[in-house]
Amino acid sequence: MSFASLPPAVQSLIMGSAVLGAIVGLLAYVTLLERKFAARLQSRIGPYRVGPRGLLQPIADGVKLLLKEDVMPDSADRPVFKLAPVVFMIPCLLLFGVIPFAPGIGVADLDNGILIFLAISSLEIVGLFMAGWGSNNKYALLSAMRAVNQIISYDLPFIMTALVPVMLAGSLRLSEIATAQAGLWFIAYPVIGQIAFVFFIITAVAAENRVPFDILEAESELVAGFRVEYSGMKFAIIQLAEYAHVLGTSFLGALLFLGAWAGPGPVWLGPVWFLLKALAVFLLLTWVRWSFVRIRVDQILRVSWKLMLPASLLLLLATAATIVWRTPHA
Amino acid sequence: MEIKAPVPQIPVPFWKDVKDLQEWETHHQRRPDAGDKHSALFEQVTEGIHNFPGGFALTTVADGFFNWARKSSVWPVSFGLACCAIEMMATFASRFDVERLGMVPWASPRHSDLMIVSGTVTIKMAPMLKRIYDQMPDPKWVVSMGSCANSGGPFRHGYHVVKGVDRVVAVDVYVPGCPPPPESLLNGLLLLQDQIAHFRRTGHRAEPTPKVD
Amino acid sequence: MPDVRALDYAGSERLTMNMGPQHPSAHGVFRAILTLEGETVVGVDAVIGYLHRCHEKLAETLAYVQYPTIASKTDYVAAMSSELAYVMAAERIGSFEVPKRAQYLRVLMGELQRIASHCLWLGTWCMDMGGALGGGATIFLYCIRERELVLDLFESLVGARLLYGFHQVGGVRYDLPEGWTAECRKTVALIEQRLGEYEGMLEDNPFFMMRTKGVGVISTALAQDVGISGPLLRGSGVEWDLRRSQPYSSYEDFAFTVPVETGGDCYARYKVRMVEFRQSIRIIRQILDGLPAGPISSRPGVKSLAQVKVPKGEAYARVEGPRGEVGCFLVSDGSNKPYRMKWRGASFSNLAVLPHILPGCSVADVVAIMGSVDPVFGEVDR
Amino acid sequence: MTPDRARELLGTVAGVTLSGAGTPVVAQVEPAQWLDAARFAKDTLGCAFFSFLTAIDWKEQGLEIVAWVDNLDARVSVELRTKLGPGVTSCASLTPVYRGANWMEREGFDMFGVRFEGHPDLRRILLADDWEGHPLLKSYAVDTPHPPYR
Repeated sequence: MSFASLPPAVQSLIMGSAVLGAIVGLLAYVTLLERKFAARLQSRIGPYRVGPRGLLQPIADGVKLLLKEDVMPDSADRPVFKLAPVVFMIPCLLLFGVIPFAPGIGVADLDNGILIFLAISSLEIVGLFMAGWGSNNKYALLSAMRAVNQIISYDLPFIMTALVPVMLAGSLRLSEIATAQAGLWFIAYPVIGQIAFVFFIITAVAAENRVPFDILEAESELVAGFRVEYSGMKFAIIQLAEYAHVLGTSFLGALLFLGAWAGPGPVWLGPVWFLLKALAVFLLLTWVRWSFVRIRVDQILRVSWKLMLPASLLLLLATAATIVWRTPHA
Repeated sequence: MEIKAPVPQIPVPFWKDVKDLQEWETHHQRRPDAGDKHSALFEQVTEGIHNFPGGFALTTVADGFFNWARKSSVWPVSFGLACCAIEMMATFASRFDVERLGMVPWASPRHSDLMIVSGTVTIKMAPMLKRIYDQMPDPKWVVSMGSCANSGGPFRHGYHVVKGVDRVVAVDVYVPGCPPPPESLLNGLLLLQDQIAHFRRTGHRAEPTPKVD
Repeated sequence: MPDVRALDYAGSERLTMNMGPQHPSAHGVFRAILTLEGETVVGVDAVIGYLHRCHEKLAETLAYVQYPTIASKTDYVAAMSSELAYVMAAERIGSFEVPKRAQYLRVLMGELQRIASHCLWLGTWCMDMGGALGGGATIFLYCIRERELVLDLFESLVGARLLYGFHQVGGVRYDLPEGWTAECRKTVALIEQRLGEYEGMLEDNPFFMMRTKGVGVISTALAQDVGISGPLLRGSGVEWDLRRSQPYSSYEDFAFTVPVETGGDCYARYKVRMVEFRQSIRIIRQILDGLPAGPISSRPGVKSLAQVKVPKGEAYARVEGPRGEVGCFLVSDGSNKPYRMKWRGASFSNLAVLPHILPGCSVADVVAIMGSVDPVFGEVDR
Repeated sequence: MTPDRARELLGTVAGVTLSGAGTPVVAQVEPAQWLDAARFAKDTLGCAFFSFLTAIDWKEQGLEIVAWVDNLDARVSVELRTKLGPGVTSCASLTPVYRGANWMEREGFDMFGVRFEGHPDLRRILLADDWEGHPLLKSYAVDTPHPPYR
């Protein structure tokens, strides 16, 4: 009895569980990767005492957070406070549901995959706002206000930029966008590809609230922003969800611009190539994060509405013009 | 003839004569014996497993694993008080890099396990310090860094100085020095890790290291 | 900066937010009770005193030979200049001679200390703006790396890294060990080279410029009125450097320029301090080239508490520390202890300017301004 | 403006006695003229820079207030002093002239109990509001206990 002969629902279930397990394991080690990478940037060593070369560090962190006391502020809005990490986590993990990891491997390869991806990606704001509101803490409240501002303003350019590869490939289906890059990765597409990739990185950093756009968790101003009151496992869930969101966006970037699973070697190496490319995008985001100072909330909004949005619209127009120009007319 | 066993002569500890140490003995905070905040159900279940024939193997292994996890990721709250805070920052920085041990300084006390009291605690600051300590989730530890936090140090006789942070919160490790160099603080942190490794099943803690300064 | 009263419209809901005493950018134990309207600060109540360690009262109970080590704990980031202010005040009352070599050594240590202190300022300031989990931390760690090199020099000289007890009434306590000058030359050369890297990293970064230019402007009149000093005053367009205007400890022997910027904002303060880095290196090179031989103290080493007796009188000694005018007003009644000591911490006056400039800024600017003021709370609260 | 010129000008102000030579110019002021002397120093002598203000407890002779101001362009320092007299704890505030006197006078109130008349916000600054006594007075012992931590 082969996998293909199983009923579709069971297939999805098996595939979903496999992807979920793989992603959660990956997430833990992505945190370690970031810590090691940041340490190297800062002429440090980073974790290396816990397990061989620090490889057990994420496990130790996870187990410790699991064992910590779960503090709930007296004046918190209890149901909202409890629900927020989960609401935050679900869309972040759901992102991986629409990503095809190789031809035929993936939970759901939808016709409008990228649309779903972008829609889900914006949903994290709900959990974030719930966390900020439910904590009944002024830092968290300010952070939630900032978050709503920022995410609304950066989702638009983010979507515009993500539409460039869609136009180039002529499809909303993620697997078709990937296969459309068989000859030429979209990052190598003359001029438009590079500009779009730079825009994608900038807007991705902003949409994921990482430095220099991390005004909503700004340590030096708002202590820890919306998660200031969360401890123990809830805090771990929020951290994990943030990393999931970053990783999901990295996968999207690798898929949209870096040719997804295309690479030398046998076909079964495809997912490995995809993972490596996604990690490269992730490290690029990390590099940006650890080299810039944060900017102010009004400046962020100004950059978004006055610079990024018109520029991405122009880019979209330019892409459309190029496609029309290069398409042989009948 | 009856032979009497020699009565063992227990020497009076030398600090019984020192006024300051007597004061310390009476005033310093101790950890509550009850250990950490665990529910009664949790305590019952773990006790039950432990007392079940052969169950001790499970609890011991689990304890070992949990303690390893706790000691491998001790997150200090970034909380500087005075001169020692500068040396604490140097300890967190590139040359000494406590992140090797898995320690990441966090800004919010809710995310942290460890408070490094780095500097003089004044009477105005003591309630704030207590509050930050209370905000940290259990299990939590305190390292008293420097002479001022240990005993008041050179400012001990000042009217506004608390004679040692252990009058406010219970301390696990005392690091002597004015200020302790980063090597010294690192040693204290390693001692703390050692101590966490001996955290017992019911949540009771090992005795703190003897007071050095 | 918007007018405060213009923001004060009726019917708005205001938020009172507490920053500190435990706050990542409190630089110690500062507590600012901010009244916010949205993200804009409309009112500030600065609460200090969380580190009040009774310095002035303790000085009345400690002898002249004891107190310099405690004086180093006022401005603990620049312990050398704090000690110097105290011993200079005592020397002024007693008219004690200080040998030329000791004076040069004092200047040498003062300038090395300025480099170390400014390194820490740059690091913590960038961390305030960049976040402990972001680019700011990277600059912070780079700066601390350079600071460690200077601290190594101090450690090989005095044996301590942070609080030294290097000065004594009548001179200094330690002479340079063998090979120290060569090591010092190497260190300052390395730091000079790294300074260029920092400037490249910061000034080529548009985000840094956006955060600092035009933020927290202190006008010249306000600066003088409140009595801020050091890089803040020079950043506000006043050429006032005690090393130049009232030379002490043979500062008149050295050539250096006093940087002045007229912007008055965070960027101007940054510029002033970056030039000061280089000028300190310049002074250090001059000292190493022309260090005179001779005794390092006009008085014997410390043996008893009553050794130093200062005649009746009073004096005010001011020193240009890294944060500005560090002053010690000493009143002596002829015994081996001062009758009264007033410590004029540079940070105390510098911090007093905050309630005047913060209203109208956003919350993010508060931390940038705090960092550019560079307070040390040992000196604010004393 | 030179120190000698400043000395000459200050000599014309009522209630001012000069002592010393060179810089700083030490001016002993009558308590009633305290604010006027400061205003004169700022407006006429150009001493715009406010360095510090403090007090000295001369035990039975009472408190003495010391203020130090500078003319940064001419590099002239003026030290203003006033003896309040035994038992007097009230003095005019310099805040209308120098904004920097605000925190300095709060500290003076905190440490010596001097009531600065006309100060906009005279509260304790370093110690907590519920503190008893004024520590820098000579009658206050350095290790006076304070509950609850002592």
